[in-house]
Amino acid sequence: MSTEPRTLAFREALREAMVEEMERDGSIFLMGEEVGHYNGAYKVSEGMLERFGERRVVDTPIAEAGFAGVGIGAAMVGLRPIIEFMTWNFSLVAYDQLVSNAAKLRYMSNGQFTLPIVFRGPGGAAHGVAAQHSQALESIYAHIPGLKVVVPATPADAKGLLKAAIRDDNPVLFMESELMYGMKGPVPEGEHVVPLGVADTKRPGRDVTIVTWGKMLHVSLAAAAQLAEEGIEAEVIDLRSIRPLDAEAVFASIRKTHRCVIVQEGWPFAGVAAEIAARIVEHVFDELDHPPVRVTSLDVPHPYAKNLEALVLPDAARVSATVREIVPHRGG
Amino acid sequence: MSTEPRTLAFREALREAMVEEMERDGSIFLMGEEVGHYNGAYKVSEGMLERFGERRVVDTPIAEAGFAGVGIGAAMVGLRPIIEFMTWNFSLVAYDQLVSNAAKLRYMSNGQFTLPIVFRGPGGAAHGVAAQHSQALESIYAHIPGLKVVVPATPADAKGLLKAAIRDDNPVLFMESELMYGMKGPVPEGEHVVPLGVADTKRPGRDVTIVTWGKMLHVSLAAAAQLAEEGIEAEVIDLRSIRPLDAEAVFASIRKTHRCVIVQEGWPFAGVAAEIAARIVEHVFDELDHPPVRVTSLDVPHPYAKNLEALVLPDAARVSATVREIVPHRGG
Amino acid sequence: MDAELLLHLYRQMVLIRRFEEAAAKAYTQGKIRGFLHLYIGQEAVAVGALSAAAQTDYVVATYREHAHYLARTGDTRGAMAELFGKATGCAGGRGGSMHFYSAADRFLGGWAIVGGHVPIAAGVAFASKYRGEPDVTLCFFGDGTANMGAFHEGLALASVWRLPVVFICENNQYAMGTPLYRTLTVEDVAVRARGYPMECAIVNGDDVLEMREATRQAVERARKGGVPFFLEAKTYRFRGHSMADPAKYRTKEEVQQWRNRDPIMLLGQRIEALGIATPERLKELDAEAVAEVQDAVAFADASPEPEPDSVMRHVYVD
Amino acid sequence: MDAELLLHLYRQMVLIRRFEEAAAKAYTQGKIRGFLHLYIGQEAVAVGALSAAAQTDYVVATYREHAHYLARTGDTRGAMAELFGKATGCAGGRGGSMHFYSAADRFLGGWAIVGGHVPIAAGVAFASKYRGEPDVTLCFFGDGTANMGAFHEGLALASVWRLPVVFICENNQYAMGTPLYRTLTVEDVAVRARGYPMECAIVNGDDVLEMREATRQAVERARKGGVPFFLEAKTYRFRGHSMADPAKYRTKEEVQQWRNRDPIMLLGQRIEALGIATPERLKELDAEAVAEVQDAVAFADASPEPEPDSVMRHVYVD
Ligand SMILES: Cc1ncc(C[n+]2csc(CCOP(=O)(O)OP(=O)(O)O)c2C)c(N)n1
Ligand SMILES: Cc1ncc(C[n+]2csc(CCOP(=O)(O)OP(=O)(O)O)c2C)c(N)n1
Ligand SMILES: [Mg+2]
Ligand SMILES: [Mg+2]
Repeated sequence: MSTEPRTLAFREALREAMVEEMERDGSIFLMGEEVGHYNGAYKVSEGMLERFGERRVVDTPIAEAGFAGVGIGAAMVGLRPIIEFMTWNFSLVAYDQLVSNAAKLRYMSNGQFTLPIVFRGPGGAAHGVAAQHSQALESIYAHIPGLKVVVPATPADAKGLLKAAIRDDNPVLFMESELMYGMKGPVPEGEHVVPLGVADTKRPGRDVTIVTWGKMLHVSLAAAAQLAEEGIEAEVIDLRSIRPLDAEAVFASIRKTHRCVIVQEGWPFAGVAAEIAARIVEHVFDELDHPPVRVTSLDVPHPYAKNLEALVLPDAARVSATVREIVPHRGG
Repeated sequence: MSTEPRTLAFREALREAMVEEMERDGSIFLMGEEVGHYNGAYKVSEGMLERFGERRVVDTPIAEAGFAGVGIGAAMVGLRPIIEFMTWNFSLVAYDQLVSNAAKLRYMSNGQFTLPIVFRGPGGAAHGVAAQHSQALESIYAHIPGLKVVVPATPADAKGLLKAAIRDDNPVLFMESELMYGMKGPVPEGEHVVPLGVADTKRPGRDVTIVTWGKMLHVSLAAAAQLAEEGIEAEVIDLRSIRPLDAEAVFASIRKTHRCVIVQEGWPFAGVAAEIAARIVEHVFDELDHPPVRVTSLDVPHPYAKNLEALVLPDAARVSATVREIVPHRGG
Repeated sequence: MDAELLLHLYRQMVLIRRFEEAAAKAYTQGKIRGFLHLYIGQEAVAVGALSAAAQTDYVVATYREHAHYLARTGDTRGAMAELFGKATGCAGGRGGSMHFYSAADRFLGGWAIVGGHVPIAAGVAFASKYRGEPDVTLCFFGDGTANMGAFHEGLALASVWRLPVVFICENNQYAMGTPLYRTLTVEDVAVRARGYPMECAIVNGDDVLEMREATRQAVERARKGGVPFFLEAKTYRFRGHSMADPAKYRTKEEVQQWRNRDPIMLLGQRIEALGIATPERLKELDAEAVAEVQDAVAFADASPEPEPDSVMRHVYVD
Repeated sequence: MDAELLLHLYRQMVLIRRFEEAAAKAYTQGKIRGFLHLYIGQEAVAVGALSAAAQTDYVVATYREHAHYLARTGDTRGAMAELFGKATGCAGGRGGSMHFYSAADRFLGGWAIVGGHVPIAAGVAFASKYRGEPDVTLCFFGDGTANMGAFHEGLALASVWRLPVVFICENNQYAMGTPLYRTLTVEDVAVRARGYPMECAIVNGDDVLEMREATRQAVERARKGGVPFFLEAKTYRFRGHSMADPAKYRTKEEVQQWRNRDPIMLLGQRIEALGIATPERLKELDAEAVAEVQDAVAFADASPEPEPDSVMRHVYVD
């Protein structure tokens, strides 16, 4: 049971989840670049080396494919690794380990092996770090059966979802954001677990459904606030986990609003937003007064220049403008 | 100008495209595992070492990330590499080279560099090669801006599209199929170039649009033949290239048929089929008498057992059954 | 010389040889599909190595793992049924030839991406060290794997973390159609180990006793010393890379040369020379192996296919 | 001793030092965003190496490449404008600090995935060999790169194909906050090269003349001998890994020890000792560098941002 909340920064909430779980279960360890002596490239694991020692907080050489594989091997024989990618961009050199090995082992072995492993780290664009460091990669991982993909958007969900991910017996990819690590919010103390695969309505509304996750939740909420002043009530649904996907929550909202905008940080082509749009028309087509619309990053590698960067990412203005186009003007 | 066609096997058509282009342009070379002395794991490059020598037909060690990177470096300074992955499954260890480097160099360098490189090889499921060797991976590559993705379905298109890919100044990922290498068909001699980004209507019809590509074209054509006997005329559109995507051809067909089934070999979640469904509703929503429906591989790692394998992949029966569900019964 | 041991090793090697000959036959009959990579000619490596390890030591292997699986588990029925894609197979028919598993016997696959399992083996050893358990992990791979990034990273991590893993390079001279000298400019794969640095040894992989002794020392070093060890076994595959490969890239003479050091023949001669068994006795052992394999084939033939409605099972933990 | 040469090297090193000091200042003013990795303390490596190569030899570097870019191109304006994200930058403002390019000067980046550019450099050398051109490729990377798979594969391919590439390991003792000894159990990174095998040398990277001579020999070996060469330069970065890193993981004493062999100071002392220039003359050169950097900052400040409607350009060839 959660007791009364206090305020924590996103990174503190993540740390609390890891620390509490590691206190609970000695088979859990944290491994990654700079997670120990450096206290984490983004200070998520600050103090954990001191607390748990080098055995359970393991600094690695720069070798993502190698230590991702080490995590998989350790999980095969019963440990519960938390593998940190300094950012998800660097997971691409380990892509084969996650897709060919982690995602398939259980199935290939007819259920003989269980892989209770979490891969986590920040993803998406930070500020001005350019194309190779600014990729939102949930779509290329969510495509793969055998993997779960989780993207928390608030400190409370960060703690609750990470605890659920650590306790999950499947490979879970947990995608955070550099830009959100400092974001503060109420976080329940102690046992606070948010089940994977359950979306959360972060703002209720009757006129349009905005489906989003991660960093884009805050863009969407900002847009919803603007729209409210114009008399448009947007319902904002935070998916929280991409795989498993709580499509029912999306359908239920659309049965009420009959309109949907999907806001995604990543690239449009065959992205998660496309999956959601496809599911919507497959299941609640007759409920729609307007086709689902996607608001995503422009279809371009991420530029460095500030003005270009601002154009590439979805912002509140783009989201509200999109909503205005599909919601009949009312009031005001 | 194409002269009158003769019949070639799919692998011969690919070879002819490479040989003709390499005869034309000395900066083109073929590199990959077993492409030379072994004459190709699947004999696509048979005879090419003898014809062009070790300088231009280069056997590699097993090091996909390495030789993919070598290809990128060579292309940066003006060569036109054709990099063969023995199968696309093995490209996953080189995923970072394609996504972080090949796809982004031109943009990051503000257009200073051009990457005229082709990555090619067979993809998708063969027979009984199980989970790690049976992946249709176009979706995880088509998601990435900066890459082009081409999937030929006939010997003639294989030649024409590969020539276009080799002449293209962008990184082009060219996905073939072990199971189709032996397939015979008419192939124009000499200069036969099929532009990238142009879909082809492989069978005209008025009642429903079947959108597909690669191996699934033949499944779709088989379904269309069955359906025709029942009086249902399916129009079968072969996308041929996934990125760029000829969405207009799909829309035009739907304006006629008002119904669409998308048939894809790969996994459903955030796949190319989802992108097509999303585009359709975004652009021709009002033309639809029924929402677009996806027929894809089951959402599961590929099993070895023959009976399970048959369940996982889309077949003509599943496609026709899906079409019957959305097309009002007519005639007979 | 321990007579029982020699006969035991002989039995295992013959059983594996006959098993794969039967598999090759079943493949031509269409009972086995996909890729079938035979170990024929290399039996002394897996048998010698696994005979030197404890049953509780972990085994991580490649797609050419029938021998390792049989040497560890003796489960001819489960292996053949897996090749036949049957529900009774050691992976329920889901894995096939390249993906054998037995969690109970600590046989951890069966991996088909070259090099990809090397870091995984290091991870299994990491777990043993983490828990303070004495188990060593044996990781098998081929000569062609030495240029893969995952191979490098796996060895580097095992070295820096001092993990109890024995890397066993089955140097059968070829990676598919590519002779080693064309992809490795050093004489021995073992040279690569020095750069980590890692203790290493080179052994005649066709001499099962030499293989056994070298592995015994390597495993002991890993177990007691808590360090990785690199073992390179020189051997040869008599057949093509897989059933699809006619192996035209090798001369008859070269193949014959190696057949003259057929590990089973060598061990048989030694057994006879030592008077441990007569040629007739060895023939009997061979006949017993053939019979066991026939039983396995019959079992596989008679076994049911996987339940169609089980197709979505085991993607995730239910 | 060639006086002009020493003064030229001194000018370059000072210019790079002042350039990065100005960049650090601009970063704190918010004019530069994202990651800014400074090369301060390592200048002798890039300057010495590139002074020994021909202008037509290719350069492939990392995200810590300001020095290499300036040593090759002298383009302070284009470099500073790139840091400022302006249209006049050497990558049009699209790349930023980690992605400098000049195709005309054969400066091929500016790569920010550790190890990923090593095979690319091998590929550039492959092209030179393919075309029978005499050009050599210089590939720079850090000590922390030695455990990456791409590093291994790049070296392995360069070795097996005998490619004219010089791999220059800038061993500044740390990968971010990680001292080398914690990730490498061998004394020198160069040891790894032996396993390919590859000729190698270890050099004092803070002595620009030693760096220059070692590179001259390596480049000549690569050009004439058609073989790769591995050069390890021992050096030190005075600042943190990036502007975000306070570098608390190093003792004041350690940093001071290395500052005492500041490559610019060392070269200045040598120049004075040889009577090539007076302290006053060196101060003048320094002042010239400061002025050039100020001009570059002014240029960058005054330059326009990229055209908003150019945002989709250069994803593909138009
Ligand atoms: C990453 C990757 N690339 C290519 C392949 C295709 N392939 C399978 S086995 C093999 C040869 C491996 O040779 P070696 O490591 O010597 O093992 P051996 O087959 O000789 O036992 C190749 C190229 C693969 N499975 N994985
Ligand atoms: C594959 C990958 N992993 C992690 C990172 C994050 N990162 C950037 S630089 C760096 C340290 C590199 O150290 P070294 O190779 O010694 O170069 P140095 O920064 O010292 O010049 C790390 C871990 C990255 N860019 N790429
Ligand atoms: Mg081999
Ligand atoms: Mg360093």
